[in-house]
Amino acid sequence: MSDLLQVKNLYTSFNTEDGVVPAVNGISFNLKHGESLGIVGESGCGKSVACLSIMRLIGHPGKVEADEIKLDGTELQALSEKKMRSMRGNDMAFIFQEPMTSLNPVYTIGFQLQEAIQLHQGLNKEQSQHKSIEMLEMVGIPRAEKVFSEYPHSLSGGMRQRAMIAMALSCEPKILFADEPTTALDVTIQAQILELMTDLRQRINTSIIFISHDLGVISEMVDRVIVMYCGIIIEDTDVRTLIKNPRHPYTIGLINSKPRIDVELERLEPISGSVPNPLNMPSGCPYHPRCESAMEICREKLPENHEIKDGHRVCCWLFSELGGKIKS
Amino acid sequence: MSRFMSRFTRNPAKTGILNETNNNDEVLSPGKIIWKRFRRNKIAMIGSFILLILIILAILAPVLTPYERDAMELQNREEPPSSEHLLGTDRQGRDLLTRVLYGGRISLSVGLVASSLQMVIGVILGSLAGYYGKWLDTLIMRITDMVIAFPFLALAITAAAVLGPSIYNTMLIIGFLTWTETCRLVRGQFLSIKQMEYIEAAKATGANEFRIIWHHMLPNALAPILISSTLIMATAILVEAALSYLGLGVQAPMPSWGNILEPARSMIVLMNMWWLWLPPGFLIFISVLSINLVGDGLRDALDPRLKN
Amino acid sequence: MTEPIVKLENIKKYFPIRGGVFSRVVGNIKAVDDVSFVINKGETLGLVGESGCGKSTLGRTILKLLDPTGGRAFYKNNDIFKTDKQQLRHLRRELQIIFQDPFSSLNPRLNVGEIIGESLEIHGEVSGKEKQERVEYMLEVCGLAPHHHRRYPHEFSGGQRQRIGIARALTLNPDFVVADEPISSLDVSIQAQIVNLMEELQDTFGLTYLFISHDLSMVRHISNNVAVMYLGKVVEICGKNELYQNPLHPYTQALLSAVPIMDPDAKSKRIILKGDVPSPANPPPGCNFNPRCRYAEERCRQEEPELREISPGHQVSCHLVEKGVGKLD
Amino acid sequence: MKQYILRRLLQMIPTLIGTTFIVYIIINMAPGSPLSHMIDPTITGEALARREEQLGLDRPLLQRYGTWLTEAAQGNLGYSTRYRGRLVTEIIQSRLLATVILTFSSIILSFILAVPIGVISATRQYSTLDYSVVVTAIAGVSVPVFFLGIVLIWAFAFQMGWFPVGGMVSAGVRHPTILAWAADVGKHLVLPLLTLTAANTARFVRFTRSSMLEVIRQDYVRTARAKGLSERVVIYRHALRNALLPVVTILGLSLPFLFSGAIITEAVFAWPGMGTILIESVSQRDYGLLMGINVFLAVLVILGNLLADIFYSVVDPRIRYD
Repeated sequence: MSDLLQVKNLYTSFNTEDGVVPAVNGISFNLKHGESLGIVGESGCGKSVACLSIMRLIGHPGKVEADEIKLDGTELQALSEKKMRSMRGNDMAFIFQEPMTSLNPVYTIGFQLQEAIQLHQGLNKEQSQHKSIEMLEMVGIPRAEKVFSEYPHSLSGGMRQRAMIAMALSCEPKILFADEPTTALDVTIQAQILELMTDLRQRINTSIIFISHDLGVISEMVDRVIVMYCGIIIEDTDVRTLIKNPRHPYTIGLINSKPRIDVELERLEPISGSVPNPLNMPSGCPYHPRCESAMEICREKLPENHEIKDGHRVCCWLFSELGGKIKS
Repeated sequence: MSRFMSRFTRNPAKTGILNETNNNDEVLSPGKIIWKRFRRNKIAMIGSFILLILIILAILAPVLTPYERDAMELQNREEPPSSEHLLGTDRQGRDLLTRVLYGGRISLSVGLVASSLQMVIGVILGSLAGYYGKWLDTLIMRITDMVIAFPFLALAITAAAVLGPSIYNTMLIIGFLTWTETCRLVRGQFLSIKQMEYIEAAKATGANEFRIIWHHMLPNALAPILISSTLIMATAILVEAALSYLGLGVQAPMPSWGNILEPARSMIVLMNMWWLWLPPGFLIFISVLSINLVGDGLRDALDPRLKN
Repeated sequence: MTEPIVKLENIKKYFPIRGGVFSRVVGNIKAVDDVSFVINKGETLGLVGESGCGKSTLGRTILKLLDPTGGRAFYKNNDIFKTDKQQLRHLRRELQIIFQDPFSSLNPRLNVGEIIGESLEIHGEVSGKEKQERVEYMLEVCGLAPHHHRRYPHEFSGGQRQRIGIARALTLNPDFVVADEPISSLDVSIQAQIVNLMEELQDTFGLTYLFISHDLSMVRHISNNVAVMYLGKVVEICGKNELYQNPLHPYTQALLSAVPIMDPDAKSKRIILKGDVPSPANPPPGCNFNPRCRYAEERCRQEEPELREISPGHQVSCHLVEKGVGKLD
Repeated sequence: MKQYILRRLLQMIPTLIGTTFIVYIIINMAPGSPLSHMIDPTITGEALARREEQLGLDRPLLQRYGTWLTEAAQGNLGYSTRYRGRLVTEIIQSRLLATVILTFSSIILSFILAVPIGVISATRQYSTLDYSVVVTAIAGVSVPVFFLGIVLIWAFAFQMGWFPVGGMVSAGVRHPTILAWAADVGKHLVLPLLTLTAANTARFVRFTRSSMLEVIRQDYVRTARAKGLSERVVIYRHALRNALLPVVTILGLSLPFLFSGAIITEAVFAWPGMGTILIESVSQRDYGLLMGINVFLAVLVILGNLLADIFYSVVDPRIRYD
């Protein structure tokens, strides 16, 4: 499989009154055609910002820089705003976390669906209405024709998220960013939406980047996972390896601190401390103040990426010769 | 150490914490943060500076002026500015600079008193309505609706005419006509603070109503109240000026910026004697502007949502 | 050794709905509708359910932070709902609450010392230096630095703020603590810290918890018994292992199966429920759950099931338990 | 929806009664008898008392208010004492057109100016343009209306001689056609309109800008961008419509301020509207007319609020009042 999306050294920072907040600090990853990639991390780790940066949806006072952001071979950074707009919602679509606030309250569901369809597919009003209703049916909304002319407030959270999914998929995008699409929903509704997304994935040929803080959701939804911490990628591997054989101390800590519904644990093993203040990042590896295996070098230098196995990258000194030497 | 304390033996460090984000010992109280943000706002700082100068000038008026406030020099009436009378003299031969400085005292104090009055009324009614709710809320909100429905300036003019124009009536009228905004604001604040979990926490520890209102709710509602009162003070100065200009506010010989302007209702004065109306008008504008800038700056400093 | 400490009998909490031209009461939202159970001393009862099921309302009602519509709640032998102001104030030392939102639960205008020390002041327990010592001690117990008492809430992270909230609740050395979603707004790695802290404190001070949460995995970890709520009613209650291994109510079964499992090999047999939770203002007749239940029969649509003891310590409210619903597949 | 409007209409009644009652009390606080200014000062005390009895002035306040209210409900706002007993409603009617011309043209003009300025300023927050708009708007609400008025008269009527000093039409001129009349009115209108509009525009700009700032941070605006819509469509279709909803409500609530500005402006420019008669009746102690004008304006304010609310509920689909 060839690469659909290539991101190289992406940096996003926000200029605030209190100083520069580096939200994404030089991440690189690829997404293959038809692949689903998960991005895991705690709040503030930069996972959403990274995706919004790729879509060029970061507004003032954010600043995005990258060596490369290529979609299907096209360098996105070189595109004019106009060209970029024609790709947004068309080649790349986004599903947001909050279904309650992500739809415009003063327009009908149908209007908001048609908008993108008319814009990108050049369909007329009637055709786009037909297509919209078709999309609503596809995402399992009952009485789609009635919902078409309803306003968002009359739908439940789950239904709104379905409508958002319909909107995102209406132009058959090459890549779909799903930013915590089920976090705001109850667990039984989350199950409905996850099943819908799994089902849709089999039916349409779209690559997905699935953002979540929930390793349970991730392990059900994706093929490959990126773990982010403080704006950098600390581990990148397939989902099976990540959960069965995680290598980075943070990933291990994350997995150990989560109780399981299927297994009884005597005691949870939390990661100590908390995420550092983005305005006051620790030197070296951002994880070292919380890391039990931290060494001298971790305090001084940001570790490099180490491919410890085919397709398994870890960003940690424990796996480098240099780090090993200093440890001994 | 009580027995209660000695029960705890285990070391909580295992649970892990204490990687501090703020290692210096400076405690950043909410007040300090607001001040820090306010200080960064250049326009608001300029406003505060001008306001400070105006207040100092008003306070020092007796020291700064060589003339008596009401002293008339009948031989020197309607004199244009000169080295003797820097801003000229009025129709009774009084020194205008003197009157403008004293006028600042009156105008600023009318603004201050009127806005304090509305604040007291608004805060009391608003907190009663917001905290107790139910029929009391309905009653207070109905009264507020009635006062909001007053045609503001028309009623102020009418009341001033009926009660007789004077500085005290001006303060009272403005105070009684402007409290509705504060009342609604405080009520809204109380309603939203009431939903906060820290209020429930206080209840859960057994705090009484008095403590909840005074200790937990009012301090959290204070900042918006102050902002709105600052902005209302600006309005009050404008209303005083308008009433006095119409001859219905502060009465001569007591000078206020508004009533110094009154002669400008005559076309002859307006056309030929700019020094009679330009300086006081300009001072009203500057003082109201600086108060508004301060109020606006405070609002920005307090509402981090608007800053990113 | 299972001595009941809190006993609830038919607790009801309705919120009136107003409408019409004259804002008359036209109906009720039955947030909590006839809930009874017992919590044993030193144990944790997990209360789970989806948003809007009434679990938080129940937690607040039994502490009389909300006025109950009906029923009785006993702490030891005191009827909490029947206390006058003075008695209630006294009871408040024994009954405490930890909140969900670490941001809105701490008064931003007070420093940490004032927040934690307030209860000591209210109850006149200690003052001055002794109060200060107690505050510092509580901070230390909850894993914070004692010298932090001069700081303000905004200087702390979410997890640290939650620790402050816990310290506040425990200052008066209560017996029974309602923990209302104490971890749901925290990051995963912090959740475990807080739960561990709560467990340690339980051992140390002999606390009894009502642990309200929608996180079924965490409830399994921390609880002794678990109650499942749906639309204002308890549909199933029993020991935790019994519940997680042998859920009997169709809703419990669906709820448990809906939780994503962190294991790429586990192919879950998921039960997908139809539709959304009905509005508690207008619950369906018969069993509340019948419109979404795949086993629903005629009887379920007409007759409301009672919470019955099926096996020792396992209560379920379903007409069809004996038919072994859910084990069919 | 119908129910909501009905409820609001019912709620309006006690507000109206309360408002007029307070106004009535205030006006009745006037020292001396209302008749003393109307009638020949040489009249005997006895005759005056008889006259008062005739008019029911000896009855208690509440009773008199009751009578007044009954009359007012039938559209009779009482009699002017100055204009020899002319109906207050008649006098108001004769001056209404002038006020309507001034106020409405100012509201419309300032709205047309303010919305785009507010939107552009909000979309470029922190730019130099935004700062200048903010400061100018604050300055605009800080200028005393009458002072701005006299400065304009001084500059453009006296110094430049471009516009007339005051009034609504040139004195002693007969207009052959409606158009000529309109042209004359238009010339007189420029300065007062400018005065009133400066203040109103500044207020509206501030409302629009802050409302817009709130809205462009909403998730649905980001959704609209993610769909690939152009910035124009995002701002003017998705954001502005939401932002204008609260502006409409504030507009309803700020009617008293709008009238206040109009009263002062009329007084400065001798514009023959309700503001001018209000001030005339103050100096003439015409309490009947004062009462009438206050009540008339109060009703306008209450109706304005009601209309704003109803408009809001119609435009915002989230609000379902039944």
